[in-house]
Amino acid sequence: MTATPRGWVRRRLLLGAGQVAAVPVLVFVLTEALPGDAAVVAAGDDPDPARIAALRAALRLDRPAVERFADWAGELTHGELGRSLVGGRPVADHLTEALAPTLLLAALTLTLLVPAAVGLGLLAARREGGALDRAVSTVTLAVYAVPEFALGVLLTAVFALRLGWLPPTAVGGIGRQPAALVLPVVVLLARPVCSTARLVRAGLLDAMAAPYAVHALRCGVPPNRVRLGHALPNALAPVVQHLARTAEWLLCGVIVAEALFVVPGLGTVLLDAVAARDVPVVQGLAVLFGTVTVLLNLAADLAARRLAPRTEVAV
Amino acid sequence: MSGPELAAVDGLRVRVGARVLVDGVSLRVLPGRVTALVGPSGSGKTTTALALLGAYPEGARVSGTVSLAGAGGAPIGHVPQHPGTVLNPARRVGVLLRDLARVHGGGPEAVRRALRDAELSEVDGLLRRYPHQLSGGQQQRLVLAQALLTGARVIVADEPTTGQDPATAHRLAALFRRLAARGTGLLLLSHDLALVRESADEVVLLADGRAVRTGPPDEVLCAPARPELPPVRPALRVRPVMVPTQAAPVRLDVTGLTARHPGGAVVLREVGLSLRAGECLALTGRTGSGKTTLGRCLAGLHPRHEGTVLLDGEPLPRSVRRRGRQRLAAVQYVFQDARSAFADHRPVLDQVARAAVRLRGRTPPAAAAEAAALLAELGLDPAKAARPPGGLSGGELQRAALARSLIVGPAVLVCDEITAGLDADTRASILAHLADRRDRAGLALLFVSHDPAAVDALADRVATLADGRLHPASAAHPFGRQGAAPPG
Amino acid sequence: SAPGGTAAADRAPAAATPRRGGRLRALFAGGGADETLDPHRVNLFADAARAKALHDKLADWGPDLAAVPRLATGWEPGPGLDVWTVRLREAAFHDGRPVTAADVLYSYRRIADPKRAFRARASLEPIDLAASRAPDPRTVEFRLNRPCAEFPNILAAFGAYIVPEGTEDFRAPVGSGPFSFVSFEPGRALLLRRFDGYWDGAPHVDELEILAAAEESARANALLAGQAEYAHELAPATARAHASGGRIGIVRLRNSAMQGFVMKTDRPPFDDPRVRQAFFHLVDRQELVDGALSGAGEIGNDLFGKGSQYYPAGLPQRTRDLDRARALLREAGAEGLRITLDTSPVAAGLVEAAGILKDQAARAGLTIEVRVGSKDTYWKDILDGGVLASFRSGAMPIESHISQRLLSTSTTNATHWRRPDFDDLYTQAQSTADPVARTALYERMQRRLFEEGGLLVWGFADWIVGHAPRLRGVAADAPANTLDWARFDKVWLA
Amino acid sequence: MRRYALGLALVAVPLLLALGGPLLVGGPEPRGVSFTAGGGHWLGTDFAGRDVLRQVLLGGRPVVLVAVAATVLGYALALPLALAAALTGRSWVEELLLRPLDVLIAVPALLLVLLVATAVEPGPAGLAVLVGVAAVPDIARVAHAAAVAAASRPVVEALRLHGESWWRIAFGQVARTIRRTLAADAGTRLVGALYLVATAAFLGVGVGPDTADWAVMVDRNRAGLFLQPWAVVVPALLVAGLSTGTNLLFDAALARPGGRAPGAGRRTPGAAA
Ligand SMILES: Nc1ncnc2c1ncn2[C@@H]1O[C@H](COP(=O)(O)OP(=O)(O)OP(=O)(O)O)[C@@H](O)[C@H]1O
Ligand SMILES: Nc1ncnc2c1ncn2[C@@H]1O[C@H](COP(=O)(O)OP(=O)(O)OP(=O)(O)O)[C@@H](O)[C@H]1O
Ligand SMILES: [Mg+2]
Ligand SMILES: [Mg+2]
Repeated sequence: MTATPRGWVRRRLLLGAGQVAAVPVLVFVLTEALPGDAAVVAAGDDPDPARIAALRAALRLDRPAVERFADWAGELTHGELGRSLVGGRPVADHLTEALAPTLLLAALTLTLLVPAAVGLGLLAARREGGALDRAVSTVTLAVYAVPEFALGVLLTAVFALRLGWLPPTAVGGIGRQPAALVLPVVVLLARPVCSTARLVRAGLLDAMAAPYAVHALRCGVPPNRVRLGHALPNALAPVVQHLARTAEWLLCGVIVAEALFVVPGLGTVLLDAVAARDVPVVQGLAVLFGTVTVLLNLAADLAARRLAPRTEVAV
Repeated sequence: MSGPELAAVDGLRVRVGARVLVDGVSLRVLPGRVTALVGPSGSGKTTTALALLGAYPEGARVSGTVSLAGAGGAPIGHVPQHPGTVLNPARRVGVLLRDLARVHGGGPEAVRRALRDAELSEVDGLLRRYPHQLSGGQQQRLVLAQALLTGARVIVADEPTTGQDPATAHRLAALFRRLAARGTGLLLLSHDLALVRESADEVVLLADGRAVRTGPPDEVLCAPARPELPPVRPALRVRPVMVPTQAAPVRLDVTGLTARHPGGAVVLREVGLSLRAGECLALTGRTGSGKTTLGRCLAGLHPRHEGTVLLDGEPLPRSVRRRGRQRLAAVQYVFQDARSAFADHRPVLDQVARAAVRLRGRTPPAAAAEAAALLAELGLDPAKAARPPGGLSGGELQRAALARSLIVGPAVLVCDEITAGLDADTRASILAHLADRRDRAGLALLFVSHDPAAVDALADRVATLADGRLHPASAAHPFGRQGAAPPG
Repeated sequence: SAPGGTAAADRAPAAATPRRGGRLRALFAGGGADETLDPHRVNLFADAARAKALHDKLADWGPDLAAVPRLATGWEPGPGLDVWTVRLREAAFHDGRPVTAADVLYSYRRIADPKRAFRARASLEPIDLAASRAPDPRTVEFRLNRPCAEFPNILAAFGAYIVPEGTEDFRAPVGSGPFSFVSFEPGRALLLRRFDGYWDGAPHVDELEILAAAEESARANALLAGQAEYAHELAPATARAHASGGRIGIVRLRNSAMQGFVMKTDRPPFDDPRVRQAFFHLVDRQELVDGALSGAGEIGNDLFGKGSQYYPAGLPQRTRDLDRARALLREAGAEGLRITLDTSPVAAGLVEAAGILKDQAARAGLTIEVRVGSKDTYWKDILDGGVLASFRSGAMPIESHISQRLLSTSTTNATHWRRPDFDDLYTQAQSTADPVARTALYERMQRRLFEEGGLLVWGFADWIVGHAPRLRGVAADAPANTLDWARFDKVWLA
Repeated sequence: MRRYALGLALVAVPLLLALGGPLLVGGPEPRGVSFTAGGGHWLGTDFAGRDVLRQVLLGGRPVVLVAVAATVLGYALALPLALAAALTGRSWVEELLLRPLDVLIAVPALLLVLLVATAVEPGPAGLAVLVGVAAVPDIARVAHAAAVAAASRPVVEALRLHGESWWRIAFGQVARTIRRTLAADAGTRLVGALYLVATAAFLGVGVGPDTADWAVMVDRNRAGLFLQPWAVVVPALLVAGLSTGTNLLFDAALARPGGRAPGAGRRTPGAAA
């Protein structure tokens, strides 16, 4: 890469701003493409045409799409995210309300995910094809193959209902029973742990086989230190990218877990908003997600560059 | 001052398939003594040495005993033949060294000492660099520094001076003596007989995997019938008079070439040179003076440079990517580190042949045949070349790398230290081959080398790189000015 | 019949002496972060439950969907059935103000305001609110646009709640209901306190908390683990799994949701009554109930409102008769027909039912192609689109069903059943004072629908409510949306 | 080959069922009550009162096809992109190739599938395409991150110098060097794709919520987990077998002989420790 890191970051931030701008447009187009609009959905099982028309007028949906988008964008430039079509509450309130639980879940999951995944990866990579490797791989993969909803139902049945160790849901708000976070976090962990650990393992096996790892061992560096200090960094670049995607998945709403354990976070808001054709809310989420993604990707790319310094490839 | 042996190999026999790599070799590493292992390329030096480290070729059947009794469990310092491959590309030099220091209970001071001993203290900003930001010789010395940091009582140095200029090599020899004086036992694998004479107490001469002679240097090296000594002045210096160099057209014309590295460090300043067809310009200079960089610039592998490079009067694109097949074929470069220029998984022979397929439009079979022939000419048994690079010795790989470039019939060839790892005979045959090409096919050679003998043997002119500038040097004392030049 | 009476009757089994106190936590499928407490905006069950805890209607529906007086003590029609005088009982709002005729008129006018497009507006349509008056604070005189014998139904209409005059802000609503407002987090929880001044007797529990949990398994788990005492709308499977365990009580609210298919009677192939009849005969209703409702319900007879007032229980129960169906199809020249059936996961069992009908029709030689549509816009889509579609409806009086769905003027006439003579029968019924004669008229209308209507009613789903064993007095004979459904002022925690 | 045994054993059953299953079933039978065991149904009935065994036999093909198709498509699109980005020395080309994907990323995969699938009724094939495309940015990022180091090795320079074609350099050298990482990613992505389909179905887009599809079955039958576990357990086990098996096969195929790590072509005790 020719660019110096700082210049590179600046350019990336500019590009990122462009992306954040592009996302709502994309999302707006997509939401417009959806059949029906907020009025139709609001009418529900009483789709009296006159009533729908009235609703449409009330929601000012009778104006051309471009105009509506322009208005929204105008408000955005004043830092305004607009108001929800359905309840009329400010979109910002929606987001901030839902953000708290989502952030909590994401933070907890990630802090557990990284050590767990790396640890498992290290274990599996100790001896390729060895009993430990097979055991770790098989178990994690088997768990990986169980979808969140099934896993959630299962864990709840055992730990909440049979044994009664944990509250099964966070109904009424997490504040009341923090223990209710355990199950969702576990469910959220189950699959990323596997996919991440697999990447760690793959990278480690390659790195450990590389001459420099062998040399480090010959120089009397203890094997574990070689794994952690010499091989792992080379293995991490793709892992970091994968972690960024996972983090984003966590931050942009984990619908199943939220529904199962009644943790109304961004995912729920997103789902409701799309279902209700509540365009302003969807747009608000788009902006939020866009920003989160851009920042995460930037961080990931920075880390990746640090971990995989490039030789001067001939341009 | 020889105490109980630190490490010993007894009747070592290493076989891969039908092939016997090492056949009943015995040697001992004694404290305070430097044991040199010499012998023609492919004679089994590296294999023997690695056996000492407990490493063997894939699927090898091994007999004999290796005892590290004296080493007392401490690691054995190892300076491998291809230093480039054993340096972690993702860690900064500083991290690599400090990590070792910490493991072996040393601090920053230990690191500094090791760097000083390994002649690296002058390289500015070394610790912040990544290994790939070092020159070949610097990498080699870096690995040596690592070996020193381990504080090993036994050090195995495999061709530790291939990348070093004579001055540095000389200092390294002194270092080895110092180490020995401190009671370390060294096993030195080298083709550099000067080095061996200077530093070795005992020499084991290998041939075809067998230890043919053992004893003090003078005895072993000066005894009659010494197949592996260089002919004092190869006959091939005699050149047909009918091709006066001056008359030949200018192939390569370089003016105002300035090259820098990402850090912004300028390595070459306003370098200018011109090469006529059938001419050989030898390029010497302290390690780290920018020889490789220059070669890479010409080859289009280092586009970050200004200045013009004309090939037959035509400007040459800066990057290989923008050079068409003709141009790629016309200007070729032989990598300093032959090992890392070959893909691990494919037979070397195929990789050599592939070049002919791509750049000369040969059919695969034809190319394979041609490659085999060429390798044979360079003294490398094609059967060996049918193995992936891991299965070839250092010197064999170097010849393979040369063949890979020669096979495309280049007009200009940049050779980067291609003789460093070769015994005198092999070297002689290679030089002969190059000279032949030069004279018959009018091949223009830029011959980067630290090896005076090779330079005398081949070069028409000699130029020396120092602090980024090119200094024409009288062919008489090509290395004369080096003491003066600041080390790179 | 007095509401208390019916309630008492149903609660016979659990008839221990009510205990006072405690907090009752009730779980409903919430409406997300956009929920409001505006009782006139009710749409979901959760909204209805919240509204009826905070507010009252003039009347409400008894188990048979007949109007039961609430805030109204009674109603008197004028001779032409187009003027109705309603007497209000002595009741007070949570802030102590009495409930007056003015409040009633204000609330109804607010509902009927065209700009707001409230759901209940359609139900109030017969009332001429401009002309209606309040002769004294406890009397309302409603003038109607046309005779309306079923006027009380209007007073019980879904969402027709009475709020204090002038109320616009419902962030901390004041009503006349059994519970008074404490706090509200949209999409999460609503906390209410007992209203001691409630005219129908103060509730037994001190506090009522209505919690939102969209996912059924979440509601079930929360109930099982004692995070709540009442869970609305459980899946039949859950009910069966835990009915015997004794960890929770299961209450099945019969006839809560009509399940069926709508056939567009004005376009091929269903413009031919024989094809419609063929469908009536080819369905195996029990298989549908078993498969789509997993047995939690009872079979229907192609008429709406089983078990409610005016339902012609005398009609023979239809059963599958494939020969008859094939014959009809042959007559209609509709053998081997290919039909697209619209459905959507908008409600439990719809898609399953569609799949089953597909198989059943195949046995009669028909090819049905199931098209799963978006659940968000489904009802709008099938109102005028397609020819055959899954359909369901919550409980409402048969009269409302007809007036909203089966008249030429009906706004949500999904079967496109437009028959002037049928309309006339309806009008006639509305202007018939004598109950007996009116019942006869309803019977005639429904026979007609039974013979050639466009609505294939294959079953009525139970609404399954789960409750903690210590929660007593949960009414069983209370279809969803009737008075005793989700009624928390008469239950208590033992 | 011993090291393939476990993987093969795990993959065999689901794969055979997926391919052969549909051939073994007859026409639809009358429904029973949902979530009942016995009654002529070996594995009981599912949420719609259908015979679970029959659903299992039918439900493999869509799963395998959609998942495999989606993953393959995702890679077919993403890998060349990633490699091109890694191999080009010009950073702006790199940005040009990769940044647009980030816009795609910023729309969460589920939302994307949700929106597009509701807008245009795709059907299984379309859904596979959709899921595949939705995966492109992720794959590209992981592959690129892994490829960058491999692409800047001297070997690649040598190949260029000897006029090797882009495809050979990209796939023969770079992709080959990072094949483990790619395999690990693809192996898990397979399952991811599969359940994205299921979740989409659960949300009412793509395949019908009552289609015979293992992933969908696991979801829709979970209500009856305690009445009739087979309806969930069997398909879940099959999917698990499929994913675990495939990945173990990948591992086995990529394993170095004896799982030993040759140090630059040399065997070393150290590396085996
Ligand atoms: N894995 C292998 N399989 C078969 N033959 C091998 C293998 N590794 C090395 N050899 C052969 O063994 C011989 C000795 O190799 P070795 O590297 O020890 O030679 P060397 O003395 O170090 O030569 P050089 O001076 O060129 O480094 C060479 O001819 C090489 O081709
Ligand atoms: N990527 C890089 N970034 C910064 N500095 C570099 C980089 N590569 C090489 N250098 C420095 O540039 C100088 C010239 O390197 P070069 O490899 O051309 O030396 P050389 O003459 O070939 O040395 P040797 O004889 O040891 O091979 C060295 O001092 C080296 O440290
Ligand atoms: Mg060697
Ligand atoms: Mg060099």
